[in-house]
Parts: sequence; C-alpha cells; structure tokens
Amino acid sequence: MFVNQFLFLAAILFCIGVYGVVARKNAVLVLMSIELILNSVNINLLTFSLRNGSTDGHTFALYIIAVAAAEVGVGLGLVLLVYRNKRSISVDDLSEMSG
Amino acid sequence: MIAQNIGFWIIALVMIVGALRVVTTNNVVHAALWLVVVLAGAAAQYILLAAEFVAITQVLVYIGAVMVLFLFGTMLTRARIGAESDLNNSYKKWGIPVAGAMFAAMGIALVNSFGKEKLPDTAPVVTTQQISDQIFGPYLLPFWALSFVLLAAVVGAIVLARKD
Amino acid sequence: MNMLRENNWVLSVGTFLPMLGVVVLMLMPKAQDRAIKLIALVTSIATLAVGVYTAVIFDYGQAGKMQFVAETNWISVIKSSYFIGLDGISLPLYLLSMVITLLVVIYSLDHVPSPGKPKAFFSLLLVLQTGMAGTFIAQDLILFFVFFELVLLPMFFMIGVWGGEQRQYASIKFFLYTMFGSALMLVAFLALFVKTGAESFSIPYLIEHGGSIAKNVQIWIFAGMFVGFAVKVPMFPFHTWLPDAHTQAPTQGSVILAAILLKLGTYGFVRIALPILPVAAREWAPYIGGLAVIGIIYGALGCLAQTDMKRLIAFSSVAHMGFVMLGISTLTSFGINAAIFGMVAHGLITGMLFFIAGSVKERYHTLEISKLGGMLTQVPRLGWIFGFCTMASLGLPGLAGFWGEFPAILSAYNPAAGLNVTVFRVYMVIAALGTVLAAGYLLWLYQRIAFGTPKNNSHTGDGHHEKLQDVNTYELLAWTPLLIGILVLGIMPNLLFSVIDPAVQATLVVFGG
Amino acid sequence: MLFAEQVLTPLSSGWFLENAWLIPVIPGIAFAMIILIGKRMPMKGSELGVISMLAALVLSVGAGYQWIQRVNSASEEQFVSPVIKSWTWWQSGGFEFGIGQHIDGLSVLVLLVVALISTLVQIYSLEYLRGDRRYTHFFAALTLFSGGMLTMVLADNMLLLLLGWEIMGLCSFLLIGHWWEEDVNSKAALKAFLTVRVGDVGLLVGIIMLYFTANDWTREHLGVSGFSIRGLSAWALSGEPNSTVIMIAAIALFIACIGKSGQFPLHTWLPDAMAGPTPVSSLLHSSTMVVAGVFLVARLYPVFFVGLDILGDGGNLIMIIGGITIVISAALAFVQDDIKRVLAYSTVSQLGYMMLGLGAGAWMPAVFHIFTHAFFKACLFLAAGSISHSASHHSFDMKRDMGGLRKVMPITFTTWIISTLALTGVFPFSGFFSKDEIIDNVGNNGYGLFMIIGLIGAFLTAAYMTRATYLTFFGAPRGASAGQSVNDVHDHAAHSPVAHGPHESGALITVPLIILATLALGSGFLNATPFGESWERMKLWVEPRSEVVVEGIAVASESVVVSKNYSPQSEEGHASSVCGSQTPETGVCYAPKLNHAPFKWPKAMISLMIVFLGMAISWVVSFRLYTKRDPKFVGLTQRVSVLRAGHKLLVNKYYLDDLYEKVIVRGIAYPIARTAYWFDQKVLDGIIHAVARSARLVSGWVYRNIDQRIVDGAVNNSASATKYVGGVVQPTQSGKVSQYGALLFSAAAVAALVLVIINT
Repeated sequence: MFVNQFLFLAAILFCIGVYGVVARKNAVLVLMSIELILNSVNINLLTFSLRNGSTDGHTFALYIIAVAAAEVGVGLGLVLLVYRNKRSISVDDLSEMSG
Repeated sequence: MIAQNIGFWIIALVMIVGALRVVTTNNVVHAALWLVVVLAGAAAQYILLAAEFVAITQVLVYIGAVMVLFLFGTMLTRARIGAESDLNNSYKKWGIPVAGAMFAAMGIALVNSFGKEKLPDTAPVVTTQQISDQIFGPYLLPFWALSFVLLAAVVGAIVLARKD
Repeated sequence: MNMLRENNWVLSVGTFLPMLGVVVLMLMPKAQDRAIKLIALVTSIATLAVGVYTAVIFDYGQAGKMQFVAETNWISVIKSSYFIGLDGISLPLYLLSMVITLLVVIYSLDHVPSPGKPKAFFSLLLVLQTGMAGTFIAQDLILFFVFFELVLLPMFFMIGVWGGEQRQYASIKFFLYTMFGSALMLVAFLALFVKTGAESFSIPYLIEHGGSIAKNVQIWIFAGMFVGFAVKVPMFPFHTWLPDAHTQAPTQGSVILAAILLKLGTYGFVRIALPILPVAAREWAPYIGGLAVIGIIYGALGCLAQTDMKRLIAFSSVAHMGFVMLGISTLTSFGINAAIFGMVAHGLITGMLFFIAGSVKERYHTLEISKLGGMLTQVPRLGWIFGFCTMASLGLPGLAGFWGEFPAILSAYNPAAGLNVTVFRVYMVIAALGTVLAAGYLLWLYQRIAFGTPKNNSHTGDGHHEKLQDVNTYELLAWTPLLIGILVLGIMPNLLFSVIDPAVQATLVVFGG
Repeated sequence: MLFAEQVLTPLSSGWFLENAWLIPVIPGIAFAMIILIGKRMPMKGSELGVISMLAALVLSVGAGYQWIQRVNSASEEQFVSPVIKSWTWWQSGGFEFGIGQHIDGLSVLVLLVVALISTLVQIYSLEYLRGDRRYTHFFAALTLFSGGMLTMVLADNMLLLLLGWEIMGLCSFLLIGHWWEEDVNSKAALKAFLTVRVGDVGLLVGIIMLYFTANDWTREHLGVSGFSIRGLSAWALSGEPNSTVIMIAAIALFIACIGKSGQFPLHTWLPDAMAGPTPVSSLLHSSTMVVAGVFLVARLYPVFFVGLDILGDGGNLIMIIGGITIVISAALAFVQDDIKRVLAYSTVSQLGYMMLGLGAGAWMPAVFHIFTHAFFKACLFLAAGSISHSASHHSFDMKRDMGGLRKVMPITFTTWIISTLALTGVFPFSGFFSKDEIIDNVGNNGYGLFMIIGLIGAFLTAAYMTRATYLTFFGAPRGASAGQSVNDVHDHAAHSPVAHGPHESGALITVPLIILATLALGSGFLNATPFGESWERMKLWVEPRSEVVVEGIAVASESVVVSKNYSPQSEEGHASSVCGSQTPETGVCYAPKLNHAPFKWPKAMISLMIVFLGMAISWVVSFRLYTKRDPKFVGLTQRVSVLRAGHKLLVNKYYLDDLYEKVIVRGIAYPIARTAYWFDQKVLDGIIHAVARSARLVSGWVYRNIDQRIVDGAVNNSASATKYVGGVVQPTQSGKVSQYGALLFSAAAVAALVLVIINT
C-alpha cells in the first residue's frame, strides 16, 4: 500500500469538509462538515504513525476524537441556544455583527 | 496485501461518496446517516492502518455518541425530517474553488513529498498498552489539558442549553 | 563611493525649509488668506533659492560623486543614520521638485481648488516638498523610506479633500496601492539589511556589500523593491491607481503627482535597486523591459479609448514612464541617462499638460473631449501653449520629450552585456511603434479640442456672449519656466546629460563598466 | 568643441561654403521673431519670412557658386570632398552626438531649389493670403517649414536630419490644417502627420541600427560617429557591413521615405493635404517635405545601394515601389475633378520616377529630376492657385468652376502650358532632360520591364495633364469662371478688393509664376545630355566624381588631410566591386560606381512619340466628352462593366483609405483600445478591488473582534480615525460565518500553494 493512497483519501475528505463548511447554511450540517475534516486529520495521523513506526499518532488521534466530541457537544449547545433565540439555525441569519 | 488494498479502495470509495452526500444532500437526517457511513469507513481504515484501539474508540465515541448528539440536535431544532430546499447558503459558489485550490495545494505537496513511497508491509498492531504508556507517559500534560477541555465543554454545554 | 563634505548644511536647509514654512502657516489664523499665500510663496521661493545655490556651488567636475554629504546618528538602535548627499542623478530631480512646487504655489495663488481652506492646502504642499526633496537626497534606506512615505500623506489628503466627485475612492485607492508597494519595499529593505550582516542601512555601504548576497535571495529582495517602485512609477500592471488619482486630484495635485511623484519610483530603481542588487537586476531586466514596452503600447491604447482629457493625459504618463523604464532596463549608462532625462522631460511636459487641463476645466467646466472644441478660437494662447506641449509630449525633436524617448529606444538596441539582445531589439521596435501611437492619441486629442469651432453647450453659454478669459498672469508666471525648460532642454540636452552622465557611470560601476 | 574640418589642399573653399550652416539658422531665427513680434510689424510678420528666405537664397547661391568653383579647382577624377563641419551637441553614456553641416553637390542643388521656391512661394503668399485671419501664423509656419527642409539638406548626421525631418512634419501639420475651423482640414492635417509618422518608425529603427553597426568602424577609420552621413556612406561601401543588417536598416529607412515621399502604399495623405492653402501645397509638393524622402535615399545612397542590392539582378524594393507608384497614381489623376488633386497625384507619380531612378542606379537623372520637377510643379500649383484666387472664387473644381480661362488669364495660361509641357517631358522643356534620362538609364541598366512602366507613366502623364489643361483653359467657361456667383463656403481668405469676375492675377502672383516657368523651360539645359558631354554640367557639379579617399595617418587629429595619391593601407578589398571608377586597392569609398546611358535620339523620339500620342488621345477624348458631350463617351464608365469597376476602384482610391481609416485606425482606436481599457478597468482594477474588498473584510473582522473587544476599552477615545475606516468598510462586512470560512480556507489554500511552490 502506498502512503499516498491514505493521504489522498484524507485530502479528499478534508476538501469535501471545507466545501461543506463554506457552502452549507444549516449549522448542524456545518458541524458535520467539521467532523469530516477532523476525521481526515485522524487518517493522516495514523498513516504517519504507521509509516514512522511510532505510536504518537495514535495518541493524538484519540485526543482529537475527544476534542471532537467536546466540540460537538458545545457546538450543538450553541445551536440550540441560537435556535431558541432566533427560531432559525441558518448561519446566514447569524449576522448580528454587521451593523 | 492485495486483499487489504482491495479493501482500502472499496472503503475509500464508499467514504468519498458518503462524504459527498453529507455535504450535498437536502435532508439533514440523511446527512447525519451518511456521516455515519463515512465515520464507519474511517474506523475501517484505521484498522487497515493497524490502529485497532483508535478504530474502536472511533466507533464508540463517534458513531455511538456524536451521532446521537447530532440527531438530537437536529430534532431539537425542529428541522424537518425530510428534504429541505435551502440548506446551502449564498457562498456555495465559493466552496468549489476554495476546496479545489486546497486540494491542488495538498495534492502537489503529497506527490512531491511521498511519490511512490510504500507503507511497511508487516507492521505490528499497536497495543492498547503501548497507547496508554504514551498517554500517561510523555503526553500526560496534553491529556490533562484535554480533560479540562472536556470538563469545560460539559459545563458549557449545560449552561448554554439550560433554559432560564 | 567618494564623498565630498563641504557645505553640507545646504541640503538639510533646502529640504526642511518648507517645514519651517509649515510651522509658520500653522500659527497663522485661518482667515488671513493673503498672508498665508504670501508665506507659502516666500517659503517656496526661499527653498528654490537654496536649491539654486546648491546647484551653483555643486562641483560639476565631480558630478559622479556624492556631494554635500552629511551624516549623523539618527536611530542607532537599528543602525540607521541621517545620511544625505547629492550627486548628478539627484541634482536635476531635486531642483525639479523645488521648481515645480514653486510654480504650483504660484498657480495656486489664484486657483485654490474648492473647498478652499488655503491654510491646509499650502501646508500640505510644503510638506510634500520636504518629502520629495528628501527622497532625492536620502542616502540611508530608512531615511529614504521615511521621506518616501512622507510624500504619500499630503497627496492622500490633497486628493481626498480637494479632489473631484469620486475623490474618496481615488484617494483611498492611491493610498492603499502605494502602501502595499511600500510594505513590500520595506520588507525588502529589511531583508537587505539582515543579509548584509545587519551593519548599516546606508546605501553606499549596501552597494559595497550587496553583491555578496546569494543570487536567489537577491532576486527575491529585488522582487520586493520592484513592486514597491513599480507601483509608484507606475508600471503595467500596477498602474490602475494612476488614472483615478489623476482624474480626481485637483490640478496642483495632478501636476505634482505627474512631475515628481512618479519619478520617486524610477529614481528608486536607479539609486537603490540596480546598484545594490546588480545580479538580480540582470535577471529581472528583460521582464522589466517587457513590462515597460507593454506599458508603452498599453498606455497608448488606453489613451485612445479615453473620453476625458485629464484621464487621457494620465494614461499617457503610463506610456511615457514605459520609455523611462525601458531605458533603465537596458542597464547601460546610456539607457539610464536617457531614463533620467526622460524623467525630467516628462515632469516638465506632463506637468504642463495637467496645468492646461486644469485651466481648461476652469474655463469650460468640463473635460469631456466631445464637449470641447475650437479652443484656438476662444482662447488662442492657451490653445497654442497646449499645442506646444502636445508636440513636446509626442517627442518632436528639438523639444525635451524627444531626448527622453529617442535615446531610450536607441539604448534598447544594445543592452548591457549578458542581456538577451534579440529580446531587447524586439522591445526597441515595439517602443518605436509606440511613438506613432503617441502621435496618434495626442494629435487626435489636440485636433478634437483645439481645432474646429466651439461647441455650444450649456456650460459655455452661447459661446459668443460669454468671453472666456485667455491665459492670465498667474498662469503665465507658473507656466513660462516650464515652457522655457522644455524648449531649452530640447535644444541643449547636454545641459542635463553632462550632469547626469558621470553619476550614472559611477552608479553602474557595479555592473563592471 | 570638437572641430573637424576637412581641408583638401588644392580644393578651393569659401566663406559661403564654410558658413552654410547659417542658411537653416536664418529661417529659425525668423520664425522665432515672427512668433514674438510678427503681429506688431507693419506687414504682420510676413516681411520677416520673405527677408529670411531671400537671405537664405543669397547664401545658397553663394554656396552654389563656390561649390562650382571648388569642383572646377579639382583635377579630373579627383574626389571633391564635401565641406563638413561638426560640433558636439550632447554626449551621454559614452555616446556623442554632433551637429553640423555637410555640403556637397547634392546639398547645394537641393539647397538652391528649396531656397528659391520658398522665396517665390512666400512672395506669392503675400498676395494670396492677404487678409487671412492667421496671416502671421501662416508665415511663421511656412518659414519654419523651409528651415526644417534646409536643416535636413545640410545635416551632417542622421540625428540632425531627423530633426529637420520632424520639424517639417510638424509644420506640415500646422500648414495643412491652417484653416482648422473645418473638420476636413484638421483631419487631413492629422492624417498627413500620422501617415508620415508611421514611416518615421522606420527612420528611427534604421538610424539606430546603422548607428550601432557602423559606429565602431566609422570611429576607427574616420573618427566620426555612426550617425555621420559621411561615415555611413563610407562604411556601407567598405564591404564591412553584414548584408542582412544593412538590408534591414535600408528597408527601415526606405519605409520612412515611403511615408514622407508619398509612395505607394502610404501615398494617401498627399492628395488630402490639398486641404492646406495653395502656396503650401506648392511648397510641400515641389521642393520640401515630399522631396525629403527622395533626398534621404539620394543622400544615403551607398547604404541603399548595398543594402537593397541596387544594380543587382532583378528588381529591388525601391524600384518596385517607385514603379507601382508611377502607374497607380497617374491612373488616379484621371478621375479627379479637383485641379489640385490632379497635380497631387501627378506629384506622387513623379516622385515614383525619382524613386525608380534611384532604385535602378540612375542617381544623377533622379537627382536632376528633383531639380527640374521642383520648378514646374511649383509653377503648376501656383498657377492653379492663381486661377482659384482670381477666377473661380476659391474653387478648385475643374468641371464645375473652370473652363475657357486661357483668354482671361494669359500669363497664368502660358506658364501653365510651359510647365505642363515640362512635366510631360516634351523636348526641349526641362522635364525631357530629366525624366527621359531616368527612363533611358533604367533600360540601360537592364531593367526592361521598369523602362516600359516608365513609358506607360509618361503616356498617362501626358494624357491626364492634357485633360486637366483642357478642362481648365479650353471649352466654355463654367460656374464661377463664367461669372456666376457661388455660395462660397471655401472663402477663407477675405475677398480681394478687385472685381469679382475672372481676371488675371496681380504681379505678386504672376512674377513668381513667370520666374518658375522660365526655369521650367530652361533648367533642363543644365544637364542636357543630348548635346554632348560639355552640356552635362550637373553631372560634373553634383555627382560624386571619384570615390577613392584615403585617410591621412592622423585620424584623430582635427583636420583630416585627404589626397588622392596617398598610399593606402587597409584591406577592404572587395568593396571595390561597387566602388568608383578607379578601383581602389584600399581606402575609403564614398559613392558607388554608376553607369550612364549614352543618349540616343531614336530612343528619345520613341518616348516623345508616346507623349504626343497620349496628349492627342486625351485631347480628342476630352473634347468629345466635355465639350461635345458625345453620347459615345458620356457615361461610358457607367455602361461598360469593366470600365465601371475600374472607375469605381479609382474613385475610391483603390480602397486604401478605407483600409487605413476604417480598418486599421478604427480597429486600433475603437475595439483594440477599448478592449485594452476594458481590461484595465475590469480585470486589473477588478483584481485590485477584490483584494481591497477582502482586505476590508479582514480589517473589519479585526476591527470588530480584536480592536473593539480587546483594545477598545482602553483606547476608546483615540479610535476616531479607526472608526472612520470602520465606517467606510461597515456595509460590506457581512458577519457571515460561511464567508469567513471561505476566506479562511482560501487564504490557507493560497498560503499552502505558495509554500508548495517555494519548496519545489
């Protein structure tokens, strides 16, 4: 197996995730896209871990999973809060900042 | 090796299709389910990469916990269970060029850096013990930090979601 | 680099005298119109007097060397010093800046653009003068940069406050554009500083040690400087700020912009970029030359498409500065001589054209070419002066414009050793074609504006009842020196060449002769 | 001051030759004076112009006389060196540019012609333009115009020549557009200037190429720069130059001559230039401006000779262009109704003869044709002006406003006829001795085809001139000439106080006409080949006699001693093949060896027959067509399809004007220029705007999130400036996450690409 086949898979997932983040309106979908990105990172970490014969990648992959979980938790909490206040979870509506 | 390769390509194909559906489907619930497919595929890839423990964690945490969270989030925000028309925003036209540019950058870098380099054929499966030695050894500090992050997230999520 | 240190106070005095004027102006009450104008006039005359004195005591036998050198510590933390000097390249430009400022002040005595505020206007003019003169004498990169930037601010306000309808857009565009260039330039300067051992920012020192930098590093540093200077010149494709700035700026702003500010960029090339980074310059030269000839043709085409007189003149600057850059890109002393002559000539001629455009606007209340016509019957003197400048601008032999253009084309036939001869000969032919286009757009402009019968439009009344005033005294006072300069330099180009030449030769020593 | 004078011990010189540089200076000064004080002079500045021209004429005559003496003082076959003086004009970057005079037979010849005709034209203009609203300006421009030509004629180097050349261009712009209130006139002026300017690119390129390729050689051998005409001539014949380079340079220079001398395909400006006042047309078409191109070829003849392989097998560019020009412009003259346009096309055609002659190695006849043509063409134009001034109410339309004028204007008629006969080349009028000689020499040098073209040209010339003469002076008076009042839109000059009916012009007009007609009649005898060697004075005086000039040892010294028998020492052997009569073993050679056709009466008779035939046919046709209105002829061009097509082609001037104006000029001025401008505004500016917009977004974000939240508490009050910026960018600040995401990732992508590119 080539190193690159994994890395390219990760790259493709990453880019799809980027597309999702940019193009999606629904906050939940944006969060899902972010998950895609995080997963692609994990694939990279584990690939390099195998290539270099070390276990550091595994450790970090686990950390990332944990962080992702936390992020989803907080993110969805935010989404709920927004929904409660604005009756919408479209990120386009979240433009309080422009005057 | 060949079997593994075939496995990789099939799973990779499924993942890519799944990921594309996640970002293109018009139904939030479907998106979540497609995400499950991708995450499961990722777990399978981890196994191919000799990372059983991570794969299992992935299944447990992601497919178990995170997906449930997503589905709950979807329902609590009263998204319609079914197709919706305007899930995409006006920046959709930006998405493809940006993603394409990033892919180009990464692709060039990857080809230049790794070319035809191969992964070691026989790699010992990383045991859970090795991982725990790592976590509680050299990477203890990040682990603590992560613990605080999780704690903060829990507290934060509660605070945010509480009705008052 | 040899230096002469006698009389080294003159430069500082000449440069900072206008600042003194600014201080006095600041203390004046706003309402004292006449006093304010008087002070500005006196200050600029005094400045020019110092400048003339400088030119008189300048040792022409040693025009290749830095003279009146003064050096004291300034910001010792970063090893930057207050280090100034003047040689044959700087002298004409230094003087030109003073002359132009004085003439602009004279012109402004009668023509403070709306919304008035003469106090602020004249203060800015004088600040501008300090910045311009300082840039031409600075021998330390940081000092150069400070002066270079000092010019920017008054110009920004001049366009932004006294400009036309779209002045905000134009001024911000101008400001950001040049700031962007300067930022890269500053980075390049810092890189240069670090790469030569973080010893000094002085230009002579850097010329001595610049050659030791590795080639690829030189190329990157040069790139930074290139963008910084090219924006100022402006070279294609960094020129788009120019038409807007010119069109919107008040007449005085346009004149100074065309006559002096554009020269800061080309001067930077000659003074800093080429001698310090000779290897990189050689690598870059064909590209610079290419952009220069594109600029020549492109500027001319831009001119042909214009419907606004002032914008047309602005585009013609792009073409003319293309000739200047073509001369520089040959890296021969002849080419650079031509370039510097071209700078001065362009300063006089295009400055003059902008003055005329200002006066036309004042009389006809429009610069739309289609609405103008028959200038020669209504205001014959203005028309003939305009014709004279048109001829000078299109490079008629015997007038100053020719000696900037023709030698630049000539020099492209034989670029410096190591440059691709074929490429430059192609440039030469293209540039020569550019002269036809130049004749085309300028004469076409002239034909449409000056010839024919006056157009009856609402602004000029019926054309018969309202008598338009021909060139008045202030205009005549402000213009005559420029017109004489154009003629004299055209007939006796050696006046200028003999001063520049030794300095250029000295500058090009790094290229090995 | 570098002062290099060539003194040839046995050759005589004189004050007029040594100080010939004064000749162009005088009109220059006069120009400045007319501009400055002309309006306050009693005759509004015109006297200054006339006086300066008279002075130039006197000096030219003196120079001519002393030149003849100089030639006579030389022994047979001795090289008569030109009188050269030069001073440094400016130097820079190791280059030196001179200013100076170069007088030889050619210069003197053209000098005389220019000075004489300028003087006559100015005198003529005193009357013709009396009362014009820009009388002073007219004389200023006219004087400067002559000054430009004189500068060019006397120039010792290419740069000075260019100066004169361009001054002429400028003045032609001013003079053609003299009545610029009308759009047609100012457009014609613009067209003239631009067309010539297109050719000037060739001049620039040619000068530059010659300079760089010749400079080393000329410095080494002659101690002059590569701009020097003398140096370039010698260099071209030295066998040194690379044949490709000199060919390209010669072609480039010739393009300039095409533009200036109105050769095909850049001849279209010349007829339009008729928009100027008639004296201007006369001056422009006879001795200045258009002759400049021919002069340049004659002046730098060695360069063209070597570069274009003159006398080589087959034709060369100059001949071909000249030949084409002769025929096509002569054909165009048939469809013109405007008398001045007929003459204009005739000029183009005659210039074609000169070019043909030069191209075929007939240097002397071609130069002689410059001389004779100047007189009769100036005379014809002035006669046309006289008609319009006194008979036809400023109209030049032959069909509408002329006819039957031979009785009312006897002097004008006589001079016209003499000049016409000279132009058509009837023995013994001057044109015969020059034009016939050209045709003869062309044939003699082996270019049979071109000789036939020349004869066809002669036939056509005779025919169209007969037609014009018939329409103007014979038949019944029409229009204004018949005394009808015309709504005269062309009435620029105020009406002369004389009566309104057709009448003979005043003395100021007729005297120049008579002088010119006399010269048109007699000047041919100066080189009357039919009468034997002793009559060929021009050949003796003007043609560079021998070519062998060997350098003195002291090249660097100020005076270069030139002597015939000096022992040579260099080795440019194979230059001798083109060099003059005495084959030089070595040395410097200034002119190529040329043959002269022996004059034979039978040949001359043939061409005379052709001319008479042309006249006769044309006369009959004109009589039938215009007077009898013979139905066989009237409308013939409409009935026969071939003729119709030909007529249409001619009326539309071969569509060349359409090509230039509608296709090329419009193409550049409209679509291309617009596209360039569009590119500028949309693409380049678009990029800038996009950058600015994203920069504003980023700055807005920074402002909101960092500045406002973190820093603002402390510096709230000092932030008014920033607030302004914020205010400007506020509306574009969307606050949308997706947009920020897009920017973030695109920035990351760009950064990544940059890194990748740098590292590979």
